Amino acid sequence: MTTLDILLNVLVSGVLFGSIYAVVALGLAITFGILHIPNIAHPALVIMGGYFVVQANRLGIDPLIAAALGIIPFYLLGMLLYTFYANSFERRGRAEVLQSLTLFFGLSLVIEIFLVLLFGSELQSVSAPYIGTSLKFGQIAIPGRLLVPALLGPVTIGLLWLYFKYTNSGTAIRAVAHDERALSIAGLDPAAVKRRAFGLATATAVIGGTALVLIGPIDPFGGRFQIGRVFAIVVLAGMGSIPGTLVVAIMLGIAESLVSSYLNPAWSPGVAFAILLAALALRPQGLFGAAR
Amino acid sequence: MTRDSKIFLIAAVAVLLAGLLAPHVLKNPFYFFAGYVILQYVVIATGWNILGGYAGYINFGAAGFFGAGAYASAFLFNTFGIPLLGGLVAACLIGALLGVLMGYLTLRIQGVYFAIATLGLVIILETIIHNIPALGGARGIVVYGPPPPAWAAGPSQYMFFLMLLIAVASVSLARWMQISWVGRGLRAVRASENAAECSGVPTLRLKLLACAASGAVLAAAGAPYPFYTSFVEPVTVFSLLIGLNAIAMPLIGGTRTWLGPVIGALLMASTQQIATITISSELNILFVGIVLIAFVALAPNGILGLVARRSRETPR
Amino acid sequence: MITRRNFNRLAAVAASSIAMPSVLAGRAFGQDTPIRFGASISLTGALSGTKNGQIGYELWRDDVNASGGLLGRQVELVLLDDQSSASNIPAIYSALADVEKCDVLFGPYGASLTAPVMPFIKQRDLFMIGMFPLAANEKARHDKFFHSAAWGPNSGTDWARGFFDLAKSVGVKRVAILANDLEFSKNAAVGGAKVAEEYSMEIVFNQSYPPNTSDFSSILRNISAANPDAVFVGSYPADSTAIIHGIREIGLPDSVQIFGGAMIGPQYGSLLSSLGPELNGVVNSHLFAPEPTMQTPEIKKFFDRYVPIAEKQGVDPLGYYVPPFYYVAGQLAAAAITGAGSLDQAAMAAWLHGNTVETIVGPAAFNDIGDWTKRRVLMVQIQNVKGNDLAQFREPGHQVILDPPELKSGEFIHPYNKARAS
Amino acid sequence: MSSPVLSMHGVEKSFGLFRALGPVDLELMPQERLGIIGPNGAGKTTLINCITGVLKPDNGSVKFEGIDITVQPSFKRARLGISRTFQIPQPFRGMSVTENLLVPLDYLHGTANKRRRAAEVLESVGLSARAAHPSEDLSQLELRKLELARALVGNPKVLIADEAMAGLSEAEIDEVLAILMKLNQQGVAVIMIEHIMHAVMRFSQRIVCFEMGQLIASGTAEEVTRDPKVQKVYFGEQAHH
Repeated sequence: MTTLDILLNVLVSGVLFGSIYAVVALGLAITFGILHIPNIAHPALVIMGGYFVVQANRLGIDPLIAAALGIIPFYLLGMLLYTFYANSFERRGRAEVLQSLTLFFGLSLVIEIFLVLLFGSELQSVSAPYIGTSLKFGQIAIPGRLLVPALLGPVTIGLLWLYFKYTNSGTAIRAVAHDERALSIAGLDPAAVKRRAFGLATATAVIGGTALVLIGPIDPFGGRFQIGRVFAIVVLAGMGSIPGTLVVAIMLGIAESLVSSYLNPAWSPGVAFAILLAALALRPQGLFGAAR
Repeated sequence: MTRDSKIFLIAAVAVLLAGLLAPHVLKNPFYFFAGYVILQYVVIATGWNILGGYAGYINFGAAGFFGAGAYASAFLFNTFGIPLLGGLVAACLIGALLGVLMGYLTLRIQGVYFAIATLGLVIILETIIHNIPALGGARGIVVYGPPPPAWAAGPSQYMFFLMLLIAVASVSLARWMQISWVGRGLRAVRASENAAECSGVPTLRLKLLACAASGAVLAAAGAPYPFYTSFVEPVTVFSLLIGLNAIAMPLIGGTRTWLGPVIGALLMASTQQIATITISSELNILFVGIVLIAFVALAPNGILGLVARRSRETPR
Repeated sequence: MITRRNFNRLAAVAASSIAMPSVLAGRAFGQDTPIRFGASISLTGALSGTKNGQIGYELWRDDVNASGGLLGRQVELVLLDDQSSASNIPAIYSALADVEKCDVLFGPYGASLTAPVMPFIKQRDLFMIGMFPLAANEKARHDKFFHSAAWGPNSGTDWARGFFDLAKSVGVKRVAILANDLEFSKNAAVGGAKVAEEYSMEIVFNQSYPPNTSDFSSILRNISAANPDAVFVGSYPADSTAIIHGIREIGLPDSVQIFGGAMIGPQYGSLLSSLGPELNGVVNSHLFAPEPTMQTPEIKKFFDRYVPIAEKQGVDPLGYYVPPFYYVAGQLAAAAITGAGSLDQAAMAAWLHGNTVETIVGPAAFNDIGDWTKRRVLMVQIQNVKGNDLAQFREPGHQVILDPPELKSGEFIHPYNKARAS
Repeated sequence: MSSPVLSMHGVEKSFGLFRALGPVDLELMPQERLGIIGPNGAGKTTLINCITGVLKPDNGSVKFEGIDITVQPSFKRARLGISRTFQIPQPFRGMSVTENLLVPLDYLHGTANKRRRAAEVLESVGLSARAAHPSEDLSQLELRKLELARALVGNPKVLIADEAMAGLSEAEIDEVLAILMKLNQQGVAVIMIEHIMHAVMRFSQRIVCFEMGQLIASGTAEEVTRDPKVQKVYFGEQAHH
């Protein structure tokens, strides 16, 4: 294998992982980026989605079909979570960001333990025909267990983008971020719109979970390692930009892949946060622009 | 000095005296092992609350500061033979520096970014430790501290008293910050940053001061840890449970005053010390998580808030 | 059995024990009360995969009690959960010694958890059987500490020496070392590098990776690019699986003669059966394998009783790695007590230093810091696995012992790619 | 002829492509009572944000007693003697009325007896009875008074009252005006930004009118009222309604 081959492989795996990060970060791009709800429980919800797929897979259902089946229940779960959140905070007046952070922090722990109690803390994996195979293009090998979840990223993001752009309810969600009053004047209930958006965000968790469980086995605590990454992506993507999420995620994937290959894999967990901190320190105005 | 301050001073001295006398009354060393952990959490909760409670900035990375303190004292002792006291000072400095750094990078923007950045602090520090062989990497460092001084009844009693000193010092600092211009300024910033700034409060500097004090106290809680366990490794000192407890204890006790975190820590840490030998770590975390959610959603001002409300509602 | 004590009980005991630390004072207790053995086990947390050791303790206790106890007294276990966290260890061992008033202590699992207990037993001059820590006593040099696991002397560097002996025998010159950034695998990697240097092998790749790594394709490509003759891996179950998956997808060069070393996972039934034939060719460390050179009636009897309990509890159905040595720990302590004729910790230690104990895994004798005088870490090559049936791993011929030579039960197949295909 | 206490020269501020203010030249003499009027979005709030340091102007300079303070942070300007109230009252919630006043006393130049000074100021605005109450319990008028008290407790040289009378009844407006007038007699220059025309006309010695970020008229109440430009944007607008 030549140096160039290795570089190409590094780039390809960066793109693959980036697409996967994008689908994991997508829900947060909606809750945090659009609704300004710092849902740090999203990665835990993603893992929960992964467990849903594992259980369905045990019954012989293909992970991708299981993901499709999970969308409705997770959508409903998200609406329920939003209702709880809104009842706890927004009704008391302005929702304090810091309190909701704490709430979601507690929620993520409860989800993790809930999974431990139900399924144990052992690793869980799925089986599917495309796991274990790989496509070869010359010296570049793309394993199926990475390719399939990596395709989920652009597909989901594309669908969501169309939804936000071309449907009334999608437009309403984007509008709620900017001007709640205008929405009520238009005869829409902002709370209902937000609830739907939160449901949608949570529904993407099951797709993110599918992506993760296809790459490799998951355990209940796997979400913790994603928190830094997903926030870095959402913030860097410019708060709520759906296509931006994909672009930034792929850039991050490549950065991690480069560090892991050419520096030392042991440094890679710090990459996302280092980039995030650097961005916060150097370009705060760019991030501030989209805040309320 | 106000009457309250006099009472506080007398109480602090009484607590320290009781700590000195305790080994002569309680002969069973177990109490001192368990007591050390409880006091360690009093310090952690107090340190967290300086920033989280007074200024309203949530720090998810308490374990990062704790771990930094633990590693600082372990490294200084093993490499240069610097005793724990020196390690404690160094830990405070490092904690303060880390706090200022985190604050400086994020506080100019919005509170939520500070919180997110602190989530990453632990991961970054852990990654750094893993990659520095002098700090033992993932294998950890064994620390054989000196034998306790002659006046102490034993190592556990000595470590307990040391942690008691740190706790009293931390709580005194937190109390002073709360009742002085610092606390008033921080509460003003929390209520309205603009109005505070226009009242002459140097908001950024004040927040950085709170970051530094909070970081120093959190790191101080970690400094004696290597001497307590004789061993430091990344997994335990950067444990999620530390970060979780640091938030949960003040929120449960009440974040507005210095007393809240103390009450929260005493309650929760004692429960957990008993639970250590009765329930599993998963149930332990579940318990803390649910209590946390319940308090945030239903009683945002903690136990002290509940007590205050009740006393206000009952006719005098 | 007193695993999870309830609060009331503990509080009552605690309240009544404001007196002396009982390991010192408790000897005065009457001859009719049971002898209490205290241990911390990792029922929960990262190390909870070792909780099946508890079955080893319990089978030993039942056997001792069935044969009349020790010194005419029955035997009782006090087990507390350390949640796999080193920070709990000091309080737990104080609870065992001072609240539960245990007469004999067993160590917690592994080096991270054992390190915090060493100053404690040294300061109180207590006897302890350690459970699986590598090189735990080399700094403290406590004369009353003994290992139940057969790591042998200088275990920090030497325990995986067998891997490099095999590598040397097939002319390996270039070694790649890969380790998870966790305590055990990092130790293994550092020790491995020392031995490789001693054997004048060139280390062409030496990296560690973060614990939650799930994709090894780029790492394996870099290893391949370094063109090694041997790949020494220190990994934990999740990453062991991911590495094996990665090799299936990416492959390793034909130059690699030997692959494996210190992978945790292929000792356990769940991983053996889930990976099945993909494990063929891996040479990995182990402590027991059901090969003719190791099978004895005693160990067979142990596993005959272990398996049904394990299946009922949902823990490792094979149990080759951890549980027998928990039984051994009990046997060592029992021999020391019987030999000393009392619970005097110094006399027990002295007896164990001077005598060889017949255990279910064979004879055990100790050096001055409690290491087994002879290293008996196995290097086992997984061979001829077909399908994912767990039962085949109970049969000989699938986990072939290559090292040490006196236990050798089959031939070393190399290079690795050839062994994989077999 | 005394020199101005506050002077702005060529001050401009834009948000993106939208120019919110300027360029503006404006001076305030010591002990002057200046009224600023203009429709919503005329740049009044941007102007005072540039004076108090909440915003930094893109161009131009702001001087206080001859010292350039254009890039000084707010708290330093407050320490020099520029003080303000907020359009929407921003009490320090969670603190008592007295404590609200202790904040500026803590951070501005050292005051010997803070609590006595706070009590004096509360007395002067008529909030003594509420001194120990939590600030969130106050009525709208009391909140306005607290804002004023907090702004003047540190003995400012310039007080900016940003719609300090919005939402108050006629009697209450008179009360606030009396406080401001008393303060002015003690030597404080007051800038009043107000939509309540009769109040601002009665109070101010000089009035400036803003429109689209530009200063379009300046003079006495009478002069400004008669100014055709002002009539067009202001009273003309009213005539349509």
